[in-house]
Amino acid sequence: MSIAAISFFFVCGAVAIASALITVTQNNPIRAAFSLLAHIIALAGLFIGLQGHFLAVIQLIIYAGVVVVLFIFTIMYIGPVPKPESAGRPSFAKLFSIAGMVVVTGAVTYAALGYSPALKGLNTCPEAVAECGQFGGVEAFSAALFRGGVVPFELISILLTVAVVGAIMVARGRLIYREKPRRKKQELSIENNR
Amino acid sequence: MEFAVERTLLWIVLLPLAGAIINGLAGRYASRTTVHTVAVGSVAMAFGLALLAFVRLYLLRAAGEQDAKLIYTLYEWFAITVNNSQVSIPVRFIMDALGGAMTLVVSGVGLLIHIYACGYMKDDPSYARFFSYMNLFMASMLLLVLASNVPLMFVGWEGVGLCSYLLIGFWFENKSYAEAGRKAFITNRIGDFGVLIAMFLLVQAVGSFEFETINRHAVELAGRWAFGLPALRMTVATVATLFLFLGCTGKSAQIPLFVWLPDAMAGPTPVSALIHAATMVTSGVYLICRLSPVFAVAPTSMAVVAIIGTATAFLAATIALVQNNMKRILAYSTVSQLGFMFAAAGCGAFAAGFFHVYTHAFFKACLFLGAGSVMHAVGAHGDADIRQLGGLRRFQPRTNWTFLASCLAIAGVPLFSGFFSKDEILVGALSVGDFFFFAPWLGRVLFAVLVIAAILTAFYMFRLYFMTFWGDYRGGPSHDNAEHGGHDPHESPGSMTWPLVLLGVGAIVGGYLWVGALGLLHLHWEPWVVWLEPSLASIGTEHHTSHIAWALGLGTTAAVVGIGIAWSWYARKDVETPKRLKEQFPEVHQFLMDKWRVDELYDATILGGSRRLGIASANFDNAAIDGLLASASSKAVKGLSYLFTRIQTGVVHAYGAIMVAGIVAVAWWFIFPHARIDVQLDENGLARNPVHLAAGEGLGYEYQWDIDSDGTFETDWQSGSKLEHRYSIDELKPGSVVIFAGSGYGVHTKQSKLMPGEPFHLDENLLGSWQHPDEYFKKTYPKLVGVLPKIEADEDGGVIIRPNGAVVARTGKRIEREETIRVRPGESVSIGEAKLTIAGYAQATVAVKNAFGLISRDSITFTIARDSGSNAPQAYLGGTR
Amino acid sequence: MSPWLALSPLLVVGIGSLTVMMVDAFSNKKDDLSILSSAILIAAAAIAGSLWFGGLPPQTPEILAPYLAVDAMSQFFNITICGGAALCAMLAGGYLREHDLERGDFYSMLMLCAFGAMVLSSATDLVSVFIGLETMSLGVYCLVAFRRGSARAIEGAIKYFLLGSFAAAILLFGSALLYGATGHTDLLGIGQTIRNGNAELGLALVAMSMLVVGLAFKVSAVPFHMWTPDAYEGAITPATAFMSVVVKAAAFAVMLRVLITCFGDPLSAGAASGWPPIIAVVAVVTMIYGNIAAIYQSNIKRMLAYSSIAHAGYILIGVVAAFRVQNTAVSAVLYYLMAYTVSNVLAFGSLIVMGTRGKEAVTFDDLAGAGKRHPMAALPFIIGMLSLMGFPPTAGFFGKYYVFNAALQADSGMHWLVIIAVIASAIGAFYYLRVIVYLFMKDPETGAPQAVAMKSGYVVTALVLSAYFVLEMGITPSNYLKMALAAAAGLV
Amino acid sequence: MEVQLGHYLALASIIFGIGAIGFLTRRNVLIQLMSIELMLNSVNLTLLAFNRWASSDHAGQMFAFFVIAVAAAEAAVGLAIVVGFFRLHHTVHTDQANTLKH
Repeated sequence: MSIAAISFFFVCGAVAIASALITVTQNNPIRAAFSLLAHIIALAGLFIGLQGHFLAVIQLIIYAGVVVVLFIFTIMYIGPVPKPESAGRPSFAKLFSIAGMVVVTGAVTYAALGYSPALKGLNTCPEAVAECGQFGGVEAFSAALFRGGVVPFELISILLTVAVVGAIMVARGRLIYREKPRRKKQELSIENNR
Repeated sequence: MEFAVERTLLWIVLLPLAGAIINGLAGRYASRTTVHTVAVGSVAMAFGLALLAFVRLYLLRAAGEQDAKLIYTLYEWFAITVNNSQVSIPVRFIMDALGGAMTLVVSGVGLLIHIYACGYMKDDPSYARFFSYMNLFMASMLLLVLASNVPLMFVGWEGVGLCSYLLIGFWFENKSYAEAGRKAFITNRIGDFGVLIAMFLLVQAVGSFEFETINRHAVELAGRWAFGLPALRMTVATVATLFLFLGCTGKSAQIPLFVWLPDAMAGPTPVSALIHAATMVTSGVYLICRLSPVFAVAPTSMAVVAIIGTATAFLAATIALVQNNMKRILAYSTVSQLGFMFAAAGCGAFAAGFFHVYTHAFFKACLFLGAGSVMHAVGAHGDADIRQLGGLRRFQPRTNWTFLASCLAIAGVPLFSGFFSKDEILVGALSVGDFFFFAPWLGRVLFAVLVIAAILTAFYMFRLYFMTFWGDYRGGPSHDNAEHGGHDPHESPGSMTWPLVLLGVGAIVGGYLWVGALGLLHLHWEPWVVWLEPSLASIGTEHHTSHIAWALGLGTTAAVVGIGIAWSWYARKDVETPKRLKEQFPEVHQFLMDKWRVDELYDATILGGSRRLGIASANFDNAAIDGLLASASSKAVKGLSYLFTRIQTGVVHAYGAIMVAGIVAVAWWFIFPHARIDVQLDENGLARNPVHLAAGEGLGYEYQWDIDSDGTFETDWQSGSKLEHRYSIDELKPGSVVIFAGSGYGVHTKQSKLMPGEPFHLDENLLGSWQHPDEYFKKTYPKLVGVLPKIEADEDGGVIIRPNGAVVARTGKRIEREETIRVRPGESVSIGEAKLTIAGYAQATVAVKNAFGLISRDSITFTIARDSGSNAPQAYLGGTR
Repeated sequence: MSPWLALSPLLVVGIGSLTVMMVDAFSNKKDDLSILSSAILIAAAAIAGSLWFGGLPPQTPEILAPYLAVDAMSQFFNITICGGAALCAMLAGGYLREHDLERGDFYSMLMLCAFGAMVLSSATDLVSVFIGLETMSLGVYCLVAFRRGSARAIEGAIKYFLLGSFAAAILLFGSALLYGATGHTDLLGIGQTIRNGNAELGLALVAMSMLVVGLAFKVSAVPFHMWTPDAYEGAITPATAFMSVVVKAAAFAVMLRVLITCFGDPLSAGAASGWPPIIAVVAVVTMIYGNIAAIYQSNIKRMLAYSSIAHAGYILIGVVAAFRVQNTAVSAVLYYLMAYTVSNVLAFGSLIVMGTRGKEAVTFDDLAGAGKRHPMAALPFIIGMLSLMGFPPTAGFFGKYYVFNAALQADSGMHWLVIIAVIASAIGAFYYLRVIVYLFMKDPETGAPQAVAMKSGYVVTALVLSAYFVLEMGITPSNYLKMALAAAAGLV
Repeated sequence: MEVQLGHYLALASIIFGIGAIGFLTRRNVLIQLMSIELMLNSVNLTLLAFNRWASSDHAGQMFAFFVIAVAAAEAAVGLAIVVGFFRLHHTVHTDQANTLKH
């Protein structure tokens, strides 16, 4: 493996981790969204390193082109959020969550590092074979997708319908602005607002 | 189509159900006449059909078919897989001798009470709802009685509980009534839990739910350890019957679940009479009789039943002494009488217990209905205080006479029905004898307590009677009642009094179905016992003439004493004493009239003590049982509920944190290895040499074994999770006592290091083996029964035994009483029928490594037996060191 | 017969939902949509039934086979899911009109969710599991948020959505690791690889823990249940009914498939270190927590939410038992799900009936005395409560009965589990009974709003149907158990 | 040195952990959604990595493809709910959603 490939991995990996960290720590959602974009691009780079050429493109188109844009639109729609997140002392629940997830993902990382690539009973496509050079490319991928994966592909269409109908169902319609969030102390026994 | 009598069994259940549905759905729109025509008509038809079926059954028996029963199978209800075979549960009704008798009682008394209710509930706005519930109750109760298998019976069992609950809360305008209903339901549910568990245990062991099959396999049940755990030292029969009895305590209001019944009197009086006196509450006794063969092979459970029954009989009677509310007295009296029934069943006198169910149905229903008639007369709504009544015999002659007859019956006055049943219960307790081999004196104690309870019964019943019907009318309940205010009490309408008369007649003559009680007079006409014989088990006790004489004598005395005291205190006081008497016997008069002396006498007698106990119990019942069991436990559950719901803070982050806790726990489970070591044991809880060890398996586990737990592993990491090893003497540790106790009792092992000087405690379940080596011994050394040898550990892993009078022998040679012997590891001695040996025990350890390279360990200790095949006295002895 | 016929229930529901959407766009009379959608769903259930009993196609199309199973079990779930969804659509027909929420997208979304649930319950590949799960979940999030002007609905939705997406991501990561550990994404292949010992076991263990977490979330097992009460309370009642019925059934279906097909080998399903012990612990905690927490509730929907948590606990006992006596246990779980479906529709439907516009019954106090005023409307409520309580002879009794029996058959070590379950269900009587107490034995406070029974043919139909099934499954349970057994045999 | 499969997996699980912790600690619902996207992305990376080392078929890549599609749908629905939430509460802080509890 060439030095270039190795350094490409490390650069992309470092960018991915750094931008992920920025995303989750940033107070300003716009900045978070942009660092998510950076993360996605870094990940696309890693995909190329993994011979996922087609997926790298898809990643850019869908994530960068759709998801991040959707986020930014929403952030713009909502406008500046009046109250920044309080920087008070972290609650027990948060510390516990952090510790728990660190332990769990640590275990996964530990298991992953001990993983031997020569998986028993699996055959890797040798790079010398001509078709294998195509692995992950548009042609090979779409052939696989439309030959073997057509059923989930069709199921995805229903999923997207759900997303469209659902988004309309929840977010369409009259805007009911209330000056103060409705917060009644006592139990609302009978509720009949539309 | 040919008329099949068997089919009537179905209709006996369906007719009241149809009545319930019709009245429940359409009753609101129908007239009162229609409603009670449907309700009473359906029950009357059911009674008629029951009579028909019973006659058929009787004819079959008369034709010589000893095991006659009517069976009607409707369809296969459901099937379950038990131990890899399908068990089919049909909807099947069966009427045998026991069920036939019970059906007649239920439908007959039910019919009378339905008729009574037409008058009693005349003015209630929810007339149709009431009768709908009542009919539903009849259907459930008849289903309970006629069901041929446990699940079907359970439908009825739950159904009667539901109806009872609905009817107790019928007058829900009063909040406490609804609470009472709920209490009844919850208490019953606790009992139902017992029935469900017992059901599962029985089907697991027998492979069928049919009562008949279960009864046939009763002996097998007694020979098998519950849950397959010899360590529990309880047989399936014992555990299952104990759980069943838990159900019975709930349904039949026994200690500790009796709290609901007195509160249940909140319901309308016909309900109290039908459900809470005559039928539903006796279903626990019925269930025990149904499964009597299983109970009969579980002496421990029988003892529990008898003790709880007797204690309830006594405790409830004492509480009844101090009550003033008519229905509450009757309620506690019911609890007490149910205690009598359970005492009888526990002593193996199933026929007597069930006979009391039958007589009790008459006189207690009559008493309740009489109380209802009184309340109706004086305008009391559910709570007639006897201190405000009196002299009603002038206004209500019919009620008076029937009430008196029933009081005489319940008190056990000779020749009234209660006399026969109570007498038989006392005989049963007295002659139970050796059946409770662990406590041969128990029967006599129970007898004594029951006699006292009988005195109390006679006393409080006649206190109730005299205060209500004798003396002068004290003006009725204090509350203003426009309808009754200023009026004198009046006799109730015919629809109410005629059932009273019929029940009263039953209370008088019902006992003659059992004339065997007069066996002393050489009358051998015992229709009841003969009739029930095929349905009930026998524990093989004999009724000696002396037992019968004692029971007869003390039972009658109890009735006379109780009534006499009540008469002298509550009847005499109100009657104007003739002056002549006063002049002639001034001392006597002074004695009787002087309040202080009466009190002194009162205090001096057993009644005084009981009375104080009664007050204490009533307070305890109110404060502790009610407060603790009902109120505090529900508060505790509510408090727990409050605490539990606090984690539901409504904040997403808290939710996330709790999820993380779950994730960590699940990940921990899968990432860390779990070493678990098991050893194959024989049915006595001993391992056989060579020993088969097995470690818990898991994905990617490797195992390493340390056979003797000395810290060095004998094997390398290997993938096999099983190991077979023959232990040599060097790998064993000394100091385990193994006791083989006579066949059928299993083996008792004690695995411990036996510290020097530490006494060795014997397992109580094995006492029988220790004590009765043979009949010869019992006869020769009767005084030695009950003595145990003294066993202590010594310094070198053995034990020191001092016979202390027990039969201890080594190699066939009896050890003398005061001698002390040392039993070394590897040696054995016999004690009575049991054999005691000092065996070696071994400890094995396994280490487990999983795919992550994490390691965990587990050890197990076990005693080793040498031979697999034969039972008893061949323990592996570890040799003499 | 074309092998593609096997897909027809799925296609009917999918195309049906689009049809409903079209009709919605061009029609003003929205409550007809209730008839239309429930008719389509019932038709799909009927097709599934006739496919099943008329003989399944001999082979599944090659492209379909790896992703969706067309075995007896999937047809069973098609019937249950479509039936449950149809009943919920009927409930919505009455509810939406009464509460002035008539919007047709509810029905199309309901059907799309049912589609997702059907995919999920017959998924045999991690890909189709994930797609089915997301189709169903995303739809249900929207159903919860349906009353978009209500703060409570949106709040329930946002909590459900956030936690649900988190759980889905964990499940997905587990799936990815499982793919890495075995080289397969189809459940059967994964199972075989693990059984043959060719899998990378460290990764497989981690994957197993993540899949267990993700599945436990969907069935709302403690401690992954936190969303349940909030989402149930916030959603409109027909949507709550849908969640408790369809979503739960599909989640258990996929749980059974994944645990038994992927991790059914004796080591993964071992009594010492596999999934059965941890699921058993989860079941115990779930039963106890659900039952006890329900006691404190004053809101009936919330109470039913905790009750559904408790029921998930009972069902999990059956799932645990499947590691030893697969057929008995799986059939018990299937029967339970069917019984739970009809009982719960009955309970929620009765709650809907007990409220008209502006007087929707939500708390126990709202119900005070309603049984006396509207006895006919209270009757189904009682039957539903008795069934949920496990009262014989109702469907709920046999559901519990079979599950407990399966547990007893599985392993003598599971006796304690059954004893705890029986005690827990005894506690359950407390709060189910409370409904009956309020219906019949309480009078409303003076001046308090009184629930008035709704008059709606749709809701009444749904109630009559579900009450019929609740009673029939209690009176002749063996027919349904045979059905469940036949379906369970389909699971390899 | 070689870039091994283990390196990719370690990278993916670190990103997954960052996403999870972000989800669990942030109150801004938009950032929580982005954290979920991070988690899904790390799954994609895992899938591709495995597929690269066992490239006899495209199973992993196909799975990743579907994950991307689902992620987009999830974002759409999630953001719709966020908009609905914002309309009522004028905030995107999830701690404000706490009327349903106990």
